[in-house]
Amino acid sequence: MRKVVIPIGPQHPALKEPESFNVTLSGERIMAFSARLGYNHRGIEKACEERTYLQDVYLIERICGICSHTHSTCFVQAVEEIAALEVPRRALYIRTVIGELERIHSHLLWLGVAGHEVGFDTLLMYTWRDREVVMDILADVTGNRVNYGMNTIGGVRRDLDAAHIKSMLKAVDTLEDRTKYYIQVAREERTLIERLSKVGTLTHEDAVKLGAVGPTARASGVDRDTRRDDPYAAYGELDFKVVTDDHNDVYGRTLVRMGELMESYKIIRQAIKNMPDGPIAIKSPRRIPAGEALSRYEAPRGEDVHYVKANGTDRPERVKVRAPTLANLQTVEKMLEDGQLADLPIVIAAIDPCFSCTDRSIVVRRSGVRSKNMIRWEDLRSRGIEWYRENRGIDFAKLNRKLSDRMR
Amino acid sequence: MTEAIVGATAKEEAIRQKLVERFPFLADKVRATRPRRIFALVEAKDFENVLVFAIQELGFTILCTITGLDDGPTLGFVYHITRQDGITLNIQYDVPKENPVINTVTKYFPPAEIYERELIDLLGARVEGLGEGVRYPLPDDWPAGEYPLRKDWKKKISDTEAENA
Amino acid sequence: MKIMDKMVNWARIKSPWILHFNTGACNACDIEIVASLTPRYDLERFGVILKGTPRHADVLVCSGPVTMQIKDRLKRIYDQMPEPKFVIAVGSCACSGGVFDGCYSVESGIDKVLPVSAYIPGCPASPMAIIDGVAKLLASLEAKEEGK
Amino acid sequence: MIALFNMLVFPGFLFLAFMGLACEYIDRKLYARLQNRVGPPWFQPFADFIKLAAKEEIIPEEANPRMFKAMPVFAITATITASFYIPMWNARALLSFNGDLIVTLYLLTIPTLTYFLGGWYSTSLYSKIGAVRSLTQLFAYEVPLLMAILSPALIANTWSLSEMARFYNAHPPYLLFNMIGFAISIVALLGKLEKVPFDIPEAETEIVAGTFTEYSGRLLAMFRLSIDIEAVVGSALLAAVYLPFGLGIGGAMGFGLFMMKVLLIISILSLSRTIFARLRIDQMIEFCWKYVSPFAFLQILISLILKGALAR
Repeated sequence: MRKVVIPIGPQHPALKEPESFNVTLSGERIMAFSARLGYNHRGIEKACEERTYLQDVYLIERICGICSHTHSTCFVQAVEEIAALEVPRRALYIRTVIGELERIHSHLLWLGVAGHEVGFDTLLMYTWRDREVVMDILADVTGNRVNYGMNTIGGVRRDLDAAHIKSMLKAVDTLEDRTKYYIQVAREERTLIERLSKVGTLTHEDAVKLGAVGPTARASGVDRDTRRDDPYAAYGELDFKVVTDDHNDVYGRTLVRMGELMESYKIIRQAIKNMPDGPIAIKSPRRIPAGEALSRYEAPRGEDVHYVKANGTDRPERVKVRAPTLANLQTVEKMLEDGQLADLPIVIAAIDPCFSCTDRSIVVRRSGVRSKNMIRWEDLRSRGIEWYRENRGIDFAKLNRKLSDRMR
Repeated sequence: MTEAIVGATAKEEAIRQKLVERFPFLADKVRATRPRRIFALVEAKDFENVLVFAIQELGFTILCTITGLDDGPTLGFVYHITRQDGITLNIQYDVPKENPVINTVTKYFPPAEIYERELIDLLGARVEGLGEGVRYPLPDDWPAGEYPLRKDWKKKISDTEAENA
Repeated sequence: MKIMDKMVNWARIKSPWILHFNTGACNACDIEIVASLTPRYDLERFGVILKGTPRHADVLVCSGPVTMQIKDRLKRIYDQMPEPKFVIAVGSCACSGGVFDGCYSVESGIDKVLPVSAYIPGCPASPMAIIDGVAKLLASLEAKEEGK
Repeated sequence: MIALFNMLVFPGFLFLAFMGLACEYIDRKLYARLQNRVGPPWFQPFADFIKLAAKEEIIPEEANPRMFKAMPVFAITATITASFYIPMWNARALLSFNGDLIVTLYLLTIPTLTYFLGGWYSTSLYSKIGAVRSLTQLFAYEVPLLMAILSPALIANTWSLSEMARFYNAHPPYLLFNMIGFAISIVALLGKLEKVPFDIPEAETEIVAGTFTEYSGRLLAMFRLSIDIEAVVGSALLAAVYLPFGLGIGGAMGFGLFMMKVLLIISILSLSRTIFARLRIDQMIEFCWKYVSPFAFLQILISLILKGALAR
């Protein structure tokens, strides 16, 4: 069979984000798979070194749209650890509640996208309709549907009053029986099970060896959860079960994520029930004393690691962000071995990739005068066409002529 | 973290003891800042056996990530490794900036490859033993010899403006 | 042939097919774009369908500051779209580079690379804002047609 | 002249085009309502068609322009000629001769071949894969469809659709024996029209738009119209073969009854679009050969036994 190399991405309906994969196919079988990342490379780590700590909280929150609270909490915890700030317990509880709400909306989002990848659009429509319930709660508690801006160094910026708590509990109840319905659908819908099971298998040993994290690892029986192993915020005082599964495939990951949804509801109820009173933030010094800290957070996709090094000034010396998708991405190659082209989108979606986290790395402020000059549209087009003639051997010029004489 | 103020607990002390007993020169270089966090500063030449010791005897089998630092004359590399019960050991060693050569740890941690590629791209480190691979995270047409993470590296104006300046 | 033009223009306004392209965004805006297609906001009421290939699409919806690497792909996608085509920049990153403005690897805004017809600010632009943006783009088409 | 009028306007091109677009609207609206979305306004398919017709069409460089342009035209003409043999509401179809059943089925497979050739000639990677997939899928559902439709013909021992309809109209109890055939041909129609459980050739998330990736403008409009008309003609065929009661009434009542039957089949199709996920190509073929074909054999067996019993 002649081998065919299929470029998937950076613009592809299955991938909501730009990353490009080159898949070598013979017939429908996947032979080789290579990923080319860096399309989302906006460079945040170096930008953090240009900004003060408070500005950094604003910037770090925009690393990723779905797990913005994850990154901001992780960063803020590291800074508080260096400055040895005594964060009030109520702030810790509020952070935990917002973190779990974010996990709920992220998992529901993933369930819908998984349904869409498999051609089951009704699941997308239903799960995203129920996700609006969580988004409304987050909107009226934190003021914004995404990028909540809840965290500040030394605590939280908004408090939960009785009205918020009442509406939150009501929302959690409605979501709980919706999730039970989805678990039942995942267990009974023949075509969905057919498309998810025995796809993208990752054995237990591979998961450990390749360093998979989060639901991808837990679906292969790896019992690791940063909330329990290395408790932060209020997780030390809450009891919850770590959901694992031994299907080792996409179906297992679906069940793990839905199990985690049920756990999140339990955590939110516990956290609200024994939420202590008291202040929600303390004043933090502008200059953070020299020191370094590593903080780990269980993001919906896996373990998120922030390393912050302070040098006594009001700007961090170094900020390193390792997103969970970077770890999980190494396992995709193993999962796709002798898979089928039809399974590629669902396998990639199964690790719930968030390439905005993965490519954040380095950027520097532009030196010199900020000159704003528009580039003439034709130069851009011709420059693009040149680049494509030498690099890819595709001559757009003929196409251009056809287009231009039609336009006349 | 309320316990942060209390300082390290017994377990961290035990690990610290084992490390110092095995590598006497580490005596004042290993400190446990808070529960489940141990920072160690080692010489570049001893890094390999400290790492092997940590993996085999102390059970740090999971690599979180590798951080590259630019401390002026030298480039620092911090290896964050952790284990099942959450204790994280961060081993740092420095390499002179002139020839920033480190050897790969993909033998012990296969996923380290992508972190090392990131160091190559952004800090200009040269990693021995790392095969050819896809470039991450800088674009292909990125001018060679430019390492954005270095403190002295300032951004020139972007190439589209350069064309028209 | 006046009626034909009027009918064609009516058809163009009533069925804008969109193609979504994430040029380096933090995917908050992309989620909101897809969210605006789901039951609560449902852009299909205006005949908007999310299409996979540039050949079928009329409106290119971009979100995110254009990173260096993706700039060529964006131009290529724009070239591949058949003629009456428009571009909508969703989110403050797409409008002006947003929080990443001035970074070396970022072009700070779609309008540096493509002619943009509608800007939707917001970080992320909420589904209501996206629907409002699409409706305004369609209205501007009508006005332009009458104006001619 | 009358024949020309019939050909072009009434049961012919214009009527089918409008009915195709109307059925597309019903399909999309039902699909949206089932997902409790509001769904498109009634004129949406017409607006889509006019907009696409007015759009500029780009023909890929390496593609062979003549074949690329010819494929949509073949698809539409094949489906419309197929509709002349189907007795829609009056007992006799426009043209009918002994053996028009085979011709109709043959004409209804031509569009799938045009998708294959269209995809193959547009030389884009995605459309090539989509083209190959639509052919593999053709083999899976074509055999059960043929068997399912031939078994009623066996009982009525005629190869012409119109006589078959008259035969079943005369004594309806035999219809009950064909119900298995009805179920099988619904499944096969799903495959033919590439509706969700079997829309593998143009799987949106895997291979962008399959065979139609490179099509745009007028050509795409014609292809979409041919799919809509094929949906109407397919369900009309099923209605004529399996639910031929009340064919003789003619006039407004007959027309209304025919519309009812077609709407019933169209809503079954869109219902299946909502509740099923898309199967992989190997699962689809396995499903067709493991479950659908044995039932088709069973159906033929039943009709043979019935024919034997009837003959005495």
